[in-house]
Amino acid sequence: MIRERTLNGLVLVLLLAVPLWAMFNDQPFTITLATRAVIFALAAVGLNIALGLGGLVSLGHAAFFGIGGYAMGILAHHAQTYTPVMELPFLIEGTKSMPVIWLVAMVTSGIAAFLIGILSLRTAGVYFIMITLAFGQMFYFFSISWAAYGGEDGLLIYVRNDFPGLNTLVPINFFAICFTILCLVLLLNGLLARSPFGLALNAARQAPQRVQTVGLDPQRLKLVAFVISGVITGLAGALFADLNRFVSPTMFSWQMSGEIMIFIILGGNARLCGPVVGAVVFVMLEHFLGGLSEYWHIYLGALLLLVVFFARGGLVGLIAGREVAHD
Amino acid sequence: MTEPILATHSLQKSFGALMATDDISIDLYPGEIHAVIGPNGAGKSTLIAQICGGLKPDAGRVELLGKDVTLTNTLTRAKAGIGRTFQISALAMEDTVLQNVLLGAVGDIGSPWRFLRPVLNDGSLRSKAADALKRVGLQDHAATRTSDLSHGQRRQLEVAVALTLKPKAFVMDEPMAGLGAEGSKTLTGFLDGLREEAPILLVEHDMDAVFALADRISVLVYGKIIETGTVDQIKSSKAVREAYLGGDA
Amino acid sequence: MSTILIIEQILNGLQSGIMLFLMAAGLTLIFGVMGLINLAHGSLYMIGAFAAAAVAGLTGSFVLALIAAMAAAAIAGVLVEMLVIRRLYATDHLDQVLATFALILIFSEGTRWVFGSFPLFLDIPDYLSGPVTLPGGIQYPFYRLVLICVGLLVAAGLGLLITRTRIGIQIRAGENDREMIAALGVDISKLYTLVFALGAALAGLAGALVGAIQSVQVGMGEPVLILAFVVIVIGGIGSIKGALIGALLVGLTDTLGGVFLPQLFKLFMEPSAAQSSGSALASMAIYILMGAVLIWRPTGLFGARP
Amino acid sequence: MKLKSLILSTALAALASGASAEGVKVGMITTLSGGGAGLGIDVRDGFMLAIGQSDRTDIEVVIEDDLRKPDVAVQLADKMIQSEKVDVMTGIIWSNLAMAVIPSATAQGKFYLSPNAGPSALAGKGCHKNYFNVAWQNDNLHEAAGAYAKGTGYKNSFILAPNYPAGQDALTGYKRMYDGELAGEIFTKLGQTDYAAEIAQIRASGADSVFFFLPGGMGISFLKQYADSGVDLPVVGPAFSFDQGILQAVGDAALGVVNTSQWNKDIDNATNAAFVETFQAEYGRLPSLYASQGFDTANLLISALEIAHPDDADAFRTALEAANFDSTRGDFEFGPNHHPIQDIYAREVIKEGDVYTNKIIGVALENHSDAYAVDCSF
Repeated sequence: MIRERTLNGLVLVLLLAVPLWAMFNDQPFTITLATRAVIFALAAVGLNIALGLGGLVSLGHAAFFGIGGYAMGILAHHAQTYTPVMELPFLIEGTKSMPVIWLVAMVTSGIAAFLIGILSLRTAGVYFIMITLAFGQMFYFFSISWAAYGGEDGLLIYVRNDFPGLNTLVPINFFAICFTILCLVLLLNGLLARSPFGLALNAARQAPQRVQTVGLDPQRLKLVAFVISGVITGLAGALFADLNRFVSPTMFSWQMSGEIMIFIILGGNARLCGPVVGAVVFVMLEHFLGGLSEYWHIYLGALLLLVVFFARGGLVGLIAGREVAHD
Repeated sequence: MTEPILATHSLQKSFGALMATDDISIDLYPGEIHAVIGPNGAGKSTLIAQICGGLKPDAGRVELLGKDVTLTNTLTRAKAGIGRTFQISALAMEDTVLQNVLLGAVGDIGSPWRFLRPVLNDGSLRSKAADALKRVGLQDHAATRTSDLSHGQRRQLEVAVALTLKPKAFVMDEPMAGLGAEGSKTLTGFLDGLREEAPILLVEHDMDAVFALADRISVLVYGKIIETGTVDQIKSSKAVREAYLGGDA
Repeated sequence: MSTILIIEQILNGLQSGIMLFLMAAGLTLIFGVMGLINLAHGSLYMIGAFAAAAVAGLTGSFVLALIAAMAAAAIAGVLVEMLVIRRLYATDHLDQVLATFALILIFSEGTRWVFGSFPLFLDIPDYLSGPVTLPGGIQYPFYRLVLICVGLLVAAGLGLLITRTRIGIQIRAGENDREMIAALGVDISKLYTLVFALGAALAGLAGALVGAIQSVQVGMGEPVLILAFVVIVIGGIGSIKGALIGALLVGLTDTLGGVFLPQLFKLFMEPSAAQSSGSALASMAIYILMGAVLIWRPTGLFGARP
Repeated sequence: MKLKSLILSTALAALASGASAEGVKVGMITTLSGGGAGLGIDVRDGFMLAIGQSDRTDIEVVIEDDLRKPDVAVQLADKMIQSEKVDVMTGIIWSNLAMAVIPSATAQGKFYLSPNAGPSALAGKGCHKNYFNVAWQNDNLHEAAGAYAKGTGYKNSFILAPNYPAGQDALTGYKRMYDGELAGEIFTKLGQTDYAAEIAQIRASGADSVFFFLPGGMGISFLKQYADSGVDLPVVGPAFSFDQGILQAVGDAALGVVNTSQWNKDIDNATNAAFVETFQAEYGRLPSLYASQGFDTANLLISALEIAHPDDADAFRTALEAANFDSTRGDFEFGPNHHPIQDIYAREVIKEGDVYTNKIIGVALENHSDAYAVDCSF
């Protein structure tokens, strides 16, 4: 058994080492793959704040992932066609600047998370799972028929967006951006979990009446967690769109929501690096099993079943054991 | 004469044909321990739920510090100063004992919206929590996972959380349950001193404790208060004797 | 738009709703009794359709095909319950989601491995095909009327089973209090397997019945699964009555929304824009319905109040 | 742990495979698993049949499964270009995946030969000198259906397609050639499987003909339900719902329906006859439209490779433009936007023994190009 903190460090070092190795060995695709894993991990870290800390099983996080993606797609699309996003009531121009796009992605997905959260939190349990799924599906079908931005075909961005001082077209540079963001968000997540807010949220998940009797509103705590969660997943969506230089309604699909959740369950629910481990392992399985057989989904399914049976608490739980209470 | 801290006036609540609380008026004055006793199913839990805001009465009022709080929810009443402990522990079982008490301390400062500074680095929250744990005698268990506590220790923890809130009135739902003779004695001693801080509405089955602590006792049977009085008055009450022993005798 | 057309569309909505009910009934029973979220329910639907197509191809008999569909789905259901699901009752919803998602992958690719990548052929038997003329001169496919009747019969049968039989009493007891029925001496694992098999057989039946007028292909189960979840959530989880009402609501909303929303939009938009935005809204309609129901009643129309 | 060693060994294998200096490397990204895998498998099999029949041994084809997910396709394209260092790419079935992959591949100097998807955005202003479509521009078969409807004298068509860009293009394509009235125009939900409501509307509309574009399982469902509804208006549609792969699943419901295609197995030329025969011998099934497109794509590639290596981009491009190969469609040439100029046939579904298949009944459009070519300049 390794301590969880050591494991977390090990995971991040490995995640950084592989692309660096790939860079020196001229394996740019390995870097792309690692970037994909990092971005998925970021999306799942976002969900983990709602799911792990707040106990909010959202099967609609693709909504935020997609909103982030479309924020990037729409802004960059207008920038590359030199048309304004809108002229009335005030002029909004497109942009190719990553920081601006991230900000827009985070704000819009935050607003969406607030609205979806306020309505969804009236329900609990399976109903919550399903109402979030319903909101996700609304976005999905809307994006499919939104002809102005490509409908099902999606939006293509010819060149990756700019980041001040870096050539983002170099794979390792874009990886570095994503990896840095992931580390910052993990740091934030760690702080959040230990903060008074995290403490109260954690208690709201386990014993909502208790939280009420100390004069705190569990619903409000959960709503704020849901918004933070949506903002992070939205940011991941913007990065994912930039990785592919392409957005499409599949980012909104319920399978996407399911995958984000599976990263968490696979890695370990409520573990700081659970989503990271889950996303990395999933991307590797997808990549390597895909080469083995046309019917690789069968192997993937069997492996996931094994995880459910023999690794309660996910892979992190398997390696680091039952979560030790914070000191 | 002083005003009661907490009072109910003619509370009524029925579930279908069952009258769970029937015209209950009960009050709690500064410095006193007012015990509510009664057989199982007498309506004690329903009464507590109405006092603390979990249930809306069909008729009647709940007053806290002279203010009508009947229409407010649990949250508002907690903020207004009701410190409640639960019969079936409502604690964050996966968290440590210290974390549970810290939650009370966070509730006491009234805002959970502090996101970045670890709660353990906050000296004032920490000392408040440590203080409360010490008072109930759980200081050695601060790092224990709550689910690993014994039944009695959980009761103590419930009380500790309520302490951090510095409430105007305590409402305790069977704090002695599962404590054992020794623990029960310790807690009795502790509650005895606590009444000076804030009065206690004590719902309790442990008669030794009740007789040792209560300034007044109300007896609740089938949703009605059949008698209110001092320990001696209750001990000698015919109505109480009938209600309690009637079935057995 | 003529009255006849409106009536015909309502019939269509009823028919699609009633087929959804067959899916949703099993799902809601399984959830109600065992507290299990079974994402693989759509796979059982697919297995039913494939088994029906295979048997119909071999024997030419539609009735045999239906029986095969129910049997195959029930067997698959029992296997799944005994090998996988049984180990998950004690765990939280998350493990169930992951495990049943894994089952979807295995079933889908397994089916493709056995039957290939192309859709299979399954057709309505001659004695059920073609239109009939209803009172008022409505031409309506006979087979769809049969579907409505079969669905209603199953609904009635389920209702009787739940309210009148010993097993039904056990099922209802299981929904209310799991420990209780174990205490009453009911063999709970047998009951679970039975409920799972029943739910699976209903899904298989739906797959075969619908497969005859749609396309029997890998992946056919997932869209229906999502709809069935919408249905049981609208109706209130665990409630057969809720599943029936929910299914009809969803069927009618989906069908009528697709027809009338574009017409409605044409009143104030130019035709092709109205057609496309009307269709867009129609495709979201059932999710909007579900969201609205849950906001109004957080545990569905007939769900247990917390 | 088994899993670990598995991953390690494949990682080592990935490491070992470097870029090849000699020969030609072709990257094929297509859909091989999940729903819609049948099309990708046909393209792959047709393509590999032609490669196997050629006498060149220096063509290496790297095949990857895109799962029909655009983001996966983009990743695979990055992999093909960055790691595999392929010279030519091909294989994509779906327009939305094509839009995600092709522009960036051609922008990075790769040649792309499309065996299927031909979105309008890549045929007009967005055309590229290194992008060749060997199948059709997406609108073509719909235009042919419109032309057929016009030629047959239909005056009042009811038209329907799913509500997504290719569906909207389909209706636009039909209307471009058809000049009668429209009894109704409906966009259905993508992935819809029940068409009772639409069929009721068709019945009530007073139309004299029906045009539909519903690819994959949607078309199967529609045709079965339409046949059972008692509505007996003539139906016309593009070949996608009447292809060899899915026709068997539609069954009798498809008999007699007219559909448009640039290829059929009875097109009378030696190449086609040999293709149909060898494909059947190799894979044990009749070839489909998609198989023929894969076959033609490979032969086009081989013909150009005889002249120049893709490293010599200009010469290789000129060789591709010449389209000097024997197509299963007979005459084949590229228009100015590198999309085919070809005859498009009207076919009718018939039954040969136990097998449902198509028979050509006429030419719907002769030497047809596409509407977007005028907007294209390299």
